[in-house]
Amino acid sequence: MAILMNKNTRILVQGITGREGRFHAERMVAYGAQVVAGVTPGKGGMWVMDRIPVFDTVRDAVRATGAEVSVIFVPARFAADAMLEAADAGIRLIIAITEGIPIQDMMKVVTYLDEKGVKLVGPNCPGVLVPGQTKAGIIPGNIAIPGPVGVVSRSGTLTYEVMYAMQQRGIGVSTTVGIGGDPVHGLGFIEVLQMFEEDPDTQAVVLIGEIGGTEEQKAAEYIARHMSKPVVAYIAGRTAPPGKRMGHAGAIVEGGEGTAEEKIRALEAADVRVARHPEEIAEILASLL
Amino acid sequence: MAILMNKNTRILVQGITGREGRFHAERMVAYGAQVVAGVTPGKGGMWVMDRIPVFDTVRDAVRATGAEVSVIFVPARFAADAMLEAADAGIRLIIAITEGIPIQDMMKVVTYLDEKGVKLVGPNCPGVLVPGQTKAGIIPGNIAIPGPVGVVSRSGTLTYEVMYAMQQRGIGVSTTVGIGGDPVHGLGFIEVLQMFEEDPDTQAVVLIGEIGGTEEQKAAEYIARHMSKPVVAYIAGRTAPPGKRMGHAGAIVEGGEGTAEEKIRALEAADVRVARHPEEIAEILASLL
Amino acid sequence: MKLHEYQTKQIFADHGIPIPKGWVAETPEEAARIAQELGGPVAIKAQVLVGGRGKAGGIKLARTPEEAREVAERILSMTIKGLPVRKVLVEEAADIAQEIYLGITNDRAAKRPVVMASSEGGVDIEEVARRSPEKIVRAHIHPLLGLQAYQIRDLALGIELPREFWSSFIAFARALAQVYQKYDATLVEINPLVITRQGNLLALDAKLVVDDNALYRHPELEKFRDLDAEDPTEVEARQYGLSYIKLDGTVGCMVNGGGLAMATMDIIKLFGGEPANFLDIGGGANAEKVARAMRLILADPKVKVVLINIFGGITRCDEVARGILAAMEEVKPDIPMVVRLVGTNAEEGRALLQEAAMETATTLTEAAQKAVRLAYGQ
Amino acid sequence: MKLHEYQTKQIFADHGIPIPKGWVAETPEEAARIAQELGGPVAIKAQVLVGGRGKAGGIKLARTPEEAREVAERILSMTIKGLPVRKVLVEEAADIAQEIYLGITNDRAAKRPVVMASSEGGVDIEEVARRSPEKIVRAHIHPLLGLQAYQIRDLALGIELPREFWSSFIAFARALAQVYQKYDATLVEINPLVITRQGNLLALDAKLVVDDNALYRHPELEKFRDLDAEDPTEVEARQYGLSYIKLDGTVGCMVNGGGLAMATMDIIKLFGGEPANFLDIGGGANAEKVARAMRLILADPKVKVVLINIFGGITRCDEVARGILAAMEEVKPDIPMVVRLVGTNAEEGRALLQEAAMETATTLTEAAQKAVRLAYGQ
Repeated sequence: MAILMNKNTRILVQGITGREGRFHAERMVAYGAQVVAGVTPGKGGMWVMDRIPVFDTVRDAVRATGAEVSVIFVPARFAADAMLEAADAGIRLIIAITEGIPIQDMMKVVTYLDEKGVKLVGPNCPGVLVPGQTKAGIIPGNIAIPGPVGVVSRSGTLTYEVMYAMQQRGIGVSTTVGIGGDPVHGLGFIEVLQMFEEDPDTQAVVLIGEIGGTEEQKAAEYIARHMSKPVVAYIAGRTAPPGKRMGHAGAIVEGGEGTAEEKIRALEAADVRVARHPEEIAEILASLL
Repeated sequence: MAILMNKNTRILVQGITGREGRFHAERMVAYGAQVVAGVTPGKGGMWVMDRIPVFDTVRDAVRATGAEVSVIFVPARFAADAMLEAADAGIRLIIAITEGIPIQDMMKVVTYLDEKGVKLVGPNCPGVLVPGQTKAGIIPGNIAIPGPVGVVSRSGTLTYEVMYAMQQRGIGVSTTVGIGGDPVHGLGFIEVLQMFEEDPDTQAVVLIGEIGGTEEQKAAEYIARHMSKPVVAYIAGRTAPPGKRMGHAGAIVEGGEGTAEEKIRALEAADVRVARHPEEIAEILASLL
Repeated sequence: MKLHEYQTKQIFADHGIPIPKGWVAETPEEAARIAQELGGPVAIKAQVLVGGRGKAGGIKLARTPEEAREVAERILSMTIKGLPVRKVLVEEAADIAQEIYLGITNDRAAKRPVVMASSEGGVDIEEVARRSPEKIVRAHIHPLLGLQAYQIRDLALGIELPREFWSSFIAFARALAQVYQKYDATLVEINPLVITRQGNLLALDAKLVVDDNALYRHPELEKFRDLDAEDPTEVEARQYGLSYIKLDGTVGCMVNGGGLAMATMDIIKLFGGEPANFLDIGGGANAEKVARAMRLILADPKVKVVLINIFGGITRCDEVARGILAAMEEVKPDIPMVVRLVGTNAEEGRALLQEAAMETATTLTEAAQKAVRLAYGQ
Repeated sequence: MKLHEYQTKQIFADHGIPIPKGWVAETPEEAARIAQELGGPVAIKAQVLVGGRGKAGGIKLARTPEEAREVAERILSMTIKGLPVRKVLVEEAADIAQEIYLGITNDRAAKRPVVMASSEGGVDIEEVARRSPEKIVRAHIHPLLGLQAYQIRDLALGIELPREFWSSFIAFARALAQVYQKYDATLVEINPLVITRQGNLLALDAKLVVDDNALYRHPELEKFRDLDAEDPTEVEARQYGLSYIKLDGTVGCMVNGGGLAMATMDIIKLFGGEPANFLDIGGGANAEKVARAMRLILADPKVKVVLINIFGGITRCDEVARGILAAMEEVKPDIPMVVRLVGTNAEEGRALLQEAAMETATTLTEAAQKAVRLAYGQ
C-alpha cells in the first residue's frame, strides 16, 4: 500500500503536448504509471506516444478514460485555469508541477478546491512517486526502491538527493510526496504526515523542509501530539541570508521569522532527529529501521 | 413543535435602530419572541425598549447574548454585508426582510452561506412566524393561531390574507415561512416542504406561489415524489401581463415561462388542490382536516 | 433598465469587445455623413427598446451615403411597437461568414449566472430553445470565482467553433462576463456574434439589461435612460416608490404587496370584473405615498370603481387611511370606493375612515364582489 | 518587485486613497519649486527601496522653499544602506492628530491575505508585534469574496478608532484591499495612516510589493522598476531565468533547485568552507542557461572553486554537461571545478564531461569536501 496513489491509478497529464509534459509523460509511462489521457486545448484528437489520447478539455478526457488524478505541466499563466478545470471535471487529486504561479491565483484555487473537496499537491512541486507502482510528476523513478519510509518535502531535487542516498543504503520508500516550494500550496506537511501515520506500509517518515513560513514548526507540534512513527528531518537554508528569496517563492526569512534554526529547534523539541546534511538522513534511517 | 425556530430561539435584529427595525423588534418582543440583541454599526452601547442591548458588530452581539437567528432590516445596499457578517459571526439562520437587494449581491451571499452551512430565509420576505411561540420578521402575530398547517409562500401580504382566512375558520398554523419574492433567495419551496413533511406537528401544507421562475413546478415534482401530507396551493398572477415585473423582482413571466397556468397545471398534476382565490384555501383546508 | 444597442456597444468597446465601426445619428443628414466617413456599405439600425426591429423594417443596408440618408429618413419616421424611432445606429456592414449566439443571464434555479452559446445565431434564441434545445450549450458562472477560460472552451467545443477562433472567443466571452458583472446585468446578449470572412469575431448586435436594484452603483448609466420606452405613468409611480402597471379594465386597485395585488386582480377577474391596473404601494407606505397612488389610479378615465385592499404588516393601516383621506380631500373623486383594511393598526385605520362615505368589506371575496358590482353600475 | 513611496502613492490616489499633496523632485531646484507651489511647510522624503530611511536622515521637514532646496540638496546627496538617493518626494506636511497602522499581506498558513491594523502607527510594526501583540488586530480576506465592510468595522473596533472615522476608514481599507488584489501585491502597507487635526484620514507613507510571478499581468509597472535597488548580477541572472544571490565566500555553487542549492551551501559551511553564492539554474535548464550561470559565478573574483551539483529531474544532466562545456570553452577558467551529476540522463552527462579535466564526485558529501579542500588550495 501507499498513500494518494497506487499502480492502478488512472492518470491524466494536462499540458501533455508541451516539451516538459511530453517528456515526463513518457517517463511516467516507462515507469509503469497508467497514463490514460492527455489534455491540451486545441489539440484534441492527437495521440502521444501512439497510445495516449489527447483531449481538448478535462471533462472529455475524464468521460472517455475515467482519469482520477491529473498532473499539471501547463505554463504558469494558464495553470490556475487548468486546476479549476480539473476540479470541475471530477478529478480527485491534482498534482501541479508548474512553477511561478501568482500567489493570488493559488489562494483562489486552493479556496475553491477545498470547497469541492479536491486534493492538491503542489504547485511548484516534483509530484508523487510510489516506488515500484506509479509516478505522477517528475521525480526520477530510478532513485528509489519500494520500502517502509514515507518522504514528504517542500523541495524537488533536494528530495531526490535524499532518496538517492537512501537507495544507496538499500532503504526503500513507501511514497514520496513533494508538497512544493510555493508559499501557498495544497496538501501540507501535516496532512501528509497524517496519511503516513495511517498507512500500514509506512514505518518511518522523512520530512524535508526549508526556510520560510511556519509549516515545519506546526508539523513539529503535530508530530509531538499525533505521530507514533519516527520522523527524521532535514531543513535547508542555515546559510541563507535573511530577506532573500532562495529560489523557491516560499523560501525566505521574513521579519526574522522562518529561519532554519527555529525550525530545527521546534522539530528537535518534538523528538524528531534532524540531520545536518541530506545524506545523513539515510544514515539515521539505517539506525532506526 | 415547529420548523426553524421555537419559543426559546434567541433572536438578533440587524438594523434595530432604524424605523422599521425598531417597530418590528417591538412587535416581536410583544409577541413573546426572545429578541436578545440588536446591531447597528456605530450605535453600540445603546438600548432599545430599555431591554435590548445594541452592539456595533454581530460578533460582539453573539458573544454577549448567544443569539442564533438574525433578522435583517438594514437598507438594501448594506444588506449583503450584514448577511455575510451574520454568517461569519456564527448565526445559524438569517432572515432577511430587506427588499431591493441587487441580484448579483444575493448570488454571492447565497454561494457563501451555502459553503458555510448557514440557512437563509428571504430576502424580500416577511420572515417566520411560529404561532403562539415566536416570530422573526414582520408577519402580524394576531392573524394566526397555533395549529397543524404549515404555510410556505413567496409573498408577504398575500400570505397574511391566507392566514387570516384560516384563522377566521379556526384553522391554526404550525409555522409560516415567507421565502421571499426575489428571484434569488435562500430556502426554497422544496427545502421548506421537506421540513414540514418531517415535522410531526404539521399535518397539511399551504403553498403560496406566483408567476415567474420554475420553483412551483419543481416543488410540484417534489410533492409528487416525497410528500405524504396534503398540500393546498394558490398561485397569484393569472391576470398578470407577460414581460412586466409585478411588484416583486421575481414575479415576471419571461419568454413565455413562469405563467400561473403552467404552475397550476404542474401542481394539479401532483395532486395538489389549487385554490382559485386566497380565501378558498381556508375552505379547502377545512374540508381536509 | 434596458440599454440601447448603441449604448451597449459603447460599453462593449470600452471593455475590449470588438464591434463594427459606427456612430449614432438623429437626422438623415448625420446618417449620410457617417456613411461617407465609413466609406462603404453601412447598416442602419433603429434604436428602440423592443424586440423584432428587423422584422418591422427597422434595420436596412445602404450602399452609398445618399442611400443612407434615404434609409435613415425612412427609419427615423417609423414607430415600432408604439415606440418612436429617434436615433439610428449607422455602422460598417460586416462581411459575415458565420453567425453565432452568446449571452449571459441569471439562472434563478441555479442561483448563478449562466452563459449560453449557440451555433445558431441571428435568429430568435427562444425559438432555437424550443425547436432544437441541444443547439444551446450552457456554463454556469461561479458567483465568487467568475467565468473561467476552460468553461469557455467547453462552450466553444459545444458549438463546434473552429479552433482557430478559440482564443478570440475566450477573450470575447471573458470580456462579456466582465461587463455582466461590472454593470450588474440581468441580461447581456450578442445575437448575432459574427465571424467575418476576414476571420474576426464581431458583436453585430448588443443587448444589455441592468438590475434596477443595482442602479445606485451605476450613476453613470442614468444618462442612458430612455423615457420613451416606458409608460410615463409607470415612471411617475416609480419616482414615488410605487409599482404601477396599467391594464385595460375598469376596477382600479390599490394594494400593498405584489402578491396580494396580483391576487386582488385575479379575484376581480374571477368574479367577472376586469382590473384597471396593478398597483403595489409597497411595504411601510406612508400617507403621502398612498395619496400619490390614489391620484395615479383616478387619472385613468376608464376606472369606474376603486378597490383598496390593505393587509397591514410593515404597512400600517392608519397611515393608509390618512393617505386615502388626504387624496379624497384633494381629488374629490366622483366614483365609488371599496375599502378593506386588515392587520397592523387596522382598527385605527377603520376608525379614521368611518366619517368618509366609503363601502367597506371584511373579506377579500366580499370586497371584490362589491367592487365588480359597482363597476357595472349596480 | 518593490515600488517606491511616490509610485505607490500615485496608485493609491488613482484608487481614491487620500494622500498628502506633493510631487517628486530630482533636483534641489525642483524641490524648492514644489515647496513654493504647495505654499506651506513640506516634508522631503528620500525615495529609496530600503527600510529605516527616517533614522538615516532621509526624511526632513522644511518650512520655506529655500529650506526645501537645502534639505533636498542634502538628501539627494545621500546614500542610504548602499543605495544612492536619486529622487525625493516633496509633500505638504500633515497636521497629525493620531497615527495608526494599516497593512495587508499574505498569511501563508491561512492561505489567504490578512489585513492588519494597529493603533500604534508610525513605528516599526514588527517591533509592536513583539512588544505588545494585542495591539495588532487582524482580519483575513476570503480570496473569492474580498474584504467586507463588517470586517473593517471589526478592525476599527479593535483599534478603538473613534466612530466618526469609521466610514472613511471603511472606504480607505476597501480601496487598499482593491489595490492589493488588482496589483497582485504581496504587501501593501500604510505606516503611518494619520488622522489629521482637520479630521481627515491620510496615507502618510506607502509601501507596495508586487508578486514577481504576476508581473506579466502588470506591464504598466515595468516603468516603475528601480534597478538601483537590485544587485546588477542578480538582475542579469533573472533575465536569463536564473536565481542568483551573491554571498561572501569562496566556493561558487551551481545547483538545480532552490532546496538543493541551499543544502549545498549548508554542507559547504558544515565542512568548513564558505559558499560564494546561491545559484539555482531552475528546472529544465538548457545548455545556454548553464553557460550563463557559469559565467555569472566566474565573474566573482573571490571564487576559488566551483561546485556543480546537478540532480536531474526536469533538468537533464546531459544538457547541463553541454552547458558546462560551452562555458569552459568560452571562459577558460583557471580555477578548479567539482562536478556531480545524478538522475535524469546523468550517464550521458558524465560521458560528455569525461574528456574535460574536472574533479567528479559521487555523493554530495564527497563533492562538498573536495570543493572545500580545493578552496583552501589543497
